[in-house]
Amino acid sequence: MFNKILIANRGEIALRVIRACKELGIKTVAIHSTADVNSLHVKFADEAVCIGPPESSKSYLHIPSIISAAEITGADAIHPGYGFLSENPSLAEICQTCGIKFIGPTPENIRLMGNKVKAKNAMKEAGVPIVPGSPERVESAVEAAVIAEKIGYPIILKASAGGGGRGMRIIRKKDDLIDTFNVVQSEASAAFADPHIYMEKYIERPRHIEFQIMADEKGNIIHLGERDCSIQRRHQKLIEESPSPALTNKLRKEMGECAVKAVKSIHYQSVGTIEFLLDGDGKYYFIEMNTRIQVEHPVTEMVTGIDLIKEQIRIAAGEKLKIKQKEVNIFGHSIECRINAEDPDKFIPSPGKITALNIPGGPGVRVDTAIYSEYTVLPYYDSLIAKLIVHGHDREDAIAKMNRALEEFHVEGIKTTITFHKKVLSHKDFLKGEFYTDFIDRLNTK
Amino acid sequence: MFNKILIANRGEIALRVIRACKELGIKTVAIHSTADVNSLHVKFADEAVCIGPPESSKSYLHIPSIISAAEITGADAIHPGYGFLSENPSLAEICQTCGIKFIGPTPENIRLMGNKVKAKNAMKEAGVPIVPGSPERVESAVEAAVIAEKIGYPIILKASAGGGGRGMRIIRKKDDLIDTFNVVQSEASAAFADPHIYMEKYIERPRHIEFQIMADEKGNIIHLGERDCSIQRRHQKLIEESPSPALTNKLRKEMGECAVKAVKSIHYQSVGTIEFLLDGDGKYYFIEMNTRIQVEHPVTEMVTGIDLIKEQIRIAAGEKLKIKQKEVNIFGHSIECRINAEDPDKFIPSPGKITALNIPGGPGVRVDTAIYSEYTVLPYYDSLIAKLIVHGHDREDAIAKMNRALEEFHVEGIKTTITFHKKVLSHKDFLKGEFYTDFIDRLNTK
Amino acid sequence: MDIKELKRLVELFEKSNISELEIDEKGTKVRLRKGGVGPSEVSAHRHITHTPPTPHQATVTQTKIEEVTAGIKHKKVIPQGDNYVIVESPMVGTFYKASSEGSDPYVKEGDVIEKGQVLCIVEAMKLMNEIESEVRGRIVSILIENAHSVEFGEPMFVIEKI
Amino acid sequence: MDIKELKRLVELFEKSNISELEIDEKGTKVRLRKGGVGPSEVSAHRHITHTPPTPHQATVTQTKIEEVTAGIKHKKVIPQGDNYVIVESPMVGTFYKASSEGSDPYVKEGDVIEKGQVLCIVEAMKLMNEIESEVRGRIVSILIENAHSVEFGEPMFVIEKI
Repeated sequence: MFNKILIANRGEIALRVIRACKELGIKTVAIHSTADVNSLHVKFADEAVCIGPPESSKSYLHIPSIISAAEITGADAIHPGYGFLSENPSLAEICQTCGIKFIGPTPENIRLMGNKVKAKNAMKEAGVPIVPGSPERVESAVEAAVIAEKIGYPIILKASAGGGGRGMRIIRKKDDLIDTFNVVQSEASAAFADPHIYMEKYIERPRHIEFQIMADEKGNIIHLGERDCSIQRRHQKLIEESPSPALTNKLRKEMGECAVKAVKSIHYQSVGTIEFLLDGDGKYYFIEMNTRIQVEHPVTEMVTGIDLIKEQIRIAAGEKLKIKQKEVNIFGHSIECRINAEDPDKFIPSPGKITALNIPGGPGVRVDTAIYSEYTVLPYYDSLIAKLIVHGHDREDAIAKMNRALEEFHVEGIKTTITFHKKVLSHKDFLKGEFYTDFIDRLNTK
Repeated sequence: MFNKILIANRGEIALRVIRACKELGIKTVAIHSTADVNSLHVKFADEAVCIGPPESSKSYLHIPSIISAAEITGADAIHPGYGFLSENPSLAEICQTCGIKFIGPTPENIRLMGNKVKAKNAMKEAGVPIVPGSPERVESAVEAAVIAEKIGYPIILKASAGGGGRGMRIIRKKDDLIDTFNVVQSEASAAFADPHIYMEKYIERPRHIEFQIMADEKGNIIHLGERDCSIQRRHQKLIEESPSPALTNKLRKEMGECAVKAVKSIHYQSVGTIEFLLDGDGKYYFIEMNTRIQVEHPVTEMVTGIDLIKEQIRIAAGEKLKIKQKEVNIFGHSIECRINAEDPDKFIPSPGKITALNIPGGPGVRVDTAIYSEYTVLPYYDSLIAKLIVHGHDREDAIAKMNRALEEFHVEGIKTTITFHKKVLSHKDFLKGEFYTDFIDRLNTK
Repeated sequence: MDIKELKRLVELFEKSNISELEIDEKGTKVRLRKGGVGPSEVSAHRHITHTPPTPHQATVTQTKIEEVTAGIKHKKVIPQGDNYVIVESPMVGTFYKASSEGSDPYVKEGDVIEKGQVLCIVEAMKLMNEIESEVRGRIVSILIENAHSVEFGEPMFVIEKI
Repeated sequence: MDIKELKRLVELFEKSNISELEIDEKGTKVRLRKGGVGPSEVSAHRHITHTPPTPHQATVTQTKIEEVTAGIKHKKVIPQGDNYVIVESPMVGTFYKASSEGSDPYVKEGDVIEKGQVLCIVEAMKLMNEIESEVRGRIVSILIENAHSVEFGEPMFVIEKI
């Protein structure tokens, strides 16, 4: 096992890793920018090193400073957390060169899954379903019609140069294809000065379902069930839960085995997540893989009783997985609300000093946070200030717990998304478990 | 189910009950003294009523005020918490008269188990082992010798009028009996002006093991395993854990069945606790029953996943127990440290304003508390300010979690027992699980 | 209000034992306060910082008031000073103006009352507790409505000593 | 209210024992307060509240210092004033006084140095970064020992400008 781990991160995830290390008897080194000198990760680590000014590019993203900090403190491993350098293959590579263990997958794993096209191709080869579509460019309406026939309607046409919802059109039946194709093509020319378009199967009312996997360096791989992360705004997850109200045991088993197959095919090592889109017919499609620990990992910890950070560290230390797939059990239901320092209506960041704070407690409530009363939320970094996680007997119980915990959660001096979460938690579609990735758009347009 | 519950208590247990009510969708009424107007139980309840001045006898112990508060707010049930009126048969009786449900056992249950002599006799009749001893008075050394022969050495002689460890003598063999008997008798005459003495079997290196039971109004009774509360100072528990490191599965089953037999014999209804002394040979003796929820109930909740307060409320509402004995499973290990506003060496109360506060969080950590930064710990009431509870895979993991949580727990402005707990948690006998009710006395004399 | 008027007001205020005075007359607002701004401001401020807003703020406002002894949930002004006696409820219960429905109330605003005269009844657990005046004086205001509940320490009457 | 009136008002206020005065007249608002104890007390107090003592206070004292920019873990006194220039480490790494073991140090205390002269080396990831002086001056003190680590922003030299 490692003697000393440097945590190349800040905020709640840095504190989360420090807690795991303390419980494992491993010494910790916090790094920080000059702005973060009063942060809890700095206070609770065994050692702390200031590595740069507030700007992330010169501190938390600056590899030479991080490696240098590891060298002067004698750390034998680096935990990257999430965000920042956690999916940067260079850091993983430089760690190898310097004889410091990177607590995560191999540089090759990161590089492959970091490239969307290569990742999809690798998954396709491994027999993992991906969203059916055309090659990168469809030349004509006729070609489009042929492909559409193969993948089935509805389809979506997208301008290759487009983005952010512009230059996109859904086609539900063959008759509309040629006209719409021409419209999108001219739109694309006009808007992006590039007439090229491609097409994909259009997934109606998709849910974002991701599977947590753990793979050791000896080729043992298991999955720990899914997380439903469909409540998201502009691809930012806001509420996650496990298990998903949309999965049957049969589908869970099938998708889980598919996720294991996916990571096996690339000889993945460490914890990681396979993300799928799930449609209303129980068909699922690989979208991407996260080669790191995720913000929402606690919901899986709550329902499986497995500490993912400790497992990640053990795997990096070369230990064999102690648990087998058939020993993984899901108990009850867990929900996480991400509390952001943001305006709850417009989601505009709201940094500033916290003048009063009450953090919820009691049975079934877990809070992962690095804030405290009088702490100043800095404008330089992510607006996530706390993760409120509950565990209940079933989904209804978990929702009741989340409601009472949200009521107890008071942060004054800055705006937070607490009121937003209260709104979602009382929405009838959420209560029924019938929600899709467009839930928040629909909520806001109503 | 109840519509509105009045909580006849304060501090963390009042908040604990409010949380359970919120999750069950029941409205709550907090009562408070004038000194407690800024307490969290007042802030988080749906309604709050000031019932008297700071002195408990005129507020939290004043039955007419409590009943009056229930009447003016239309509460249909009263939860007494622990301490205060929780084991007062009059409150239970008056509630019956006023048509308010007392959330606890019947007045008869409380009265019987509240009388030590009657309780022991009832248990003896039911076939529950009690500490063997003499009648209330032993007249002569000869009579003492006859009784000692029956119950076996070692025995302990106690002055009937004595107390607090004075006028007590342990006798290990027959030869010493007559001399010692005469010594104790003269000591008793001299010290207490009362020569009467009685005797009991002396339990060497006893552990305090208590079983949590749940009994509905339909006669269904189950136990939820034990709590080891041997770490106590002058009969005040300081650290509790479940399961006990001293119990085998076989002994747990046997003692659990005995506890169920005990409560069955008195037709007990509600949650409750049977306390045993356990000696080094696996022999156990009933000492008393607590006819209420206990401070240390969370450790049982953590290892069974059962919410004891909710179950207590459901039982009072006439619901049948949903869980059967064979469905009760113990997962992992839980420890609770009672954080008191006391000097950690001398245990002298340390009321005052909390000037800074950091409450631990993260996985496996639960904190039940009603304090907040700038809260003033009042001199009028109990010094318990927080319960720090952890849950780990096994005892070692739980201890590691408790250590790191204690490190994160900072309370400034007053003295607390946090440093005391750190000392216990690193003591070799505690780590080995080899400790008895004299642990703290030995710790302090070393 | 000119400066002379204001000066007289300040003098009056200083001599009085009033601690705070606020006047709002025809668009002119004057606010005076005595003593210890610091501490009282601090405590006011602190009060905010460590008092998370509560779900029952609207229904039980009495718990939000600074004065710990008084559950002032009514909007009536309570005059302060040695001349005034506030009669607080000695128990939690129900306030009754009269001995029974239909009877005349024990006292009305403006009444002159004797020491020992019954002011009202506070009922707790079916016991009718007669509350007597401890002073001779005039009833300035009755703060609780008939058959409404009172908490311990809640002001019920303001009596001007005479 | 003109400035003269205001002046008289202030005088009145100063002489009185009123601690706070607020006037809102026809859109003109005046608010006077004495002392200003309140705010400073509050903030001083707050500072204490949010800094839980840390387990590594002894080893990493630099994180406890008020000055955010300087990781002052050494006991040497750092003189302040326009005359002095503090040379801080631009990166985290290892401090070397000389270009190699056995060589003479780049500078010693008391040395007069030119602008652009190399003061030391900070090694990070095997890269030897020469740190140059930005001013002409005299080395008052060298704050780091040879081959010891420096953090970003940590003071290394005090130079007196000449």
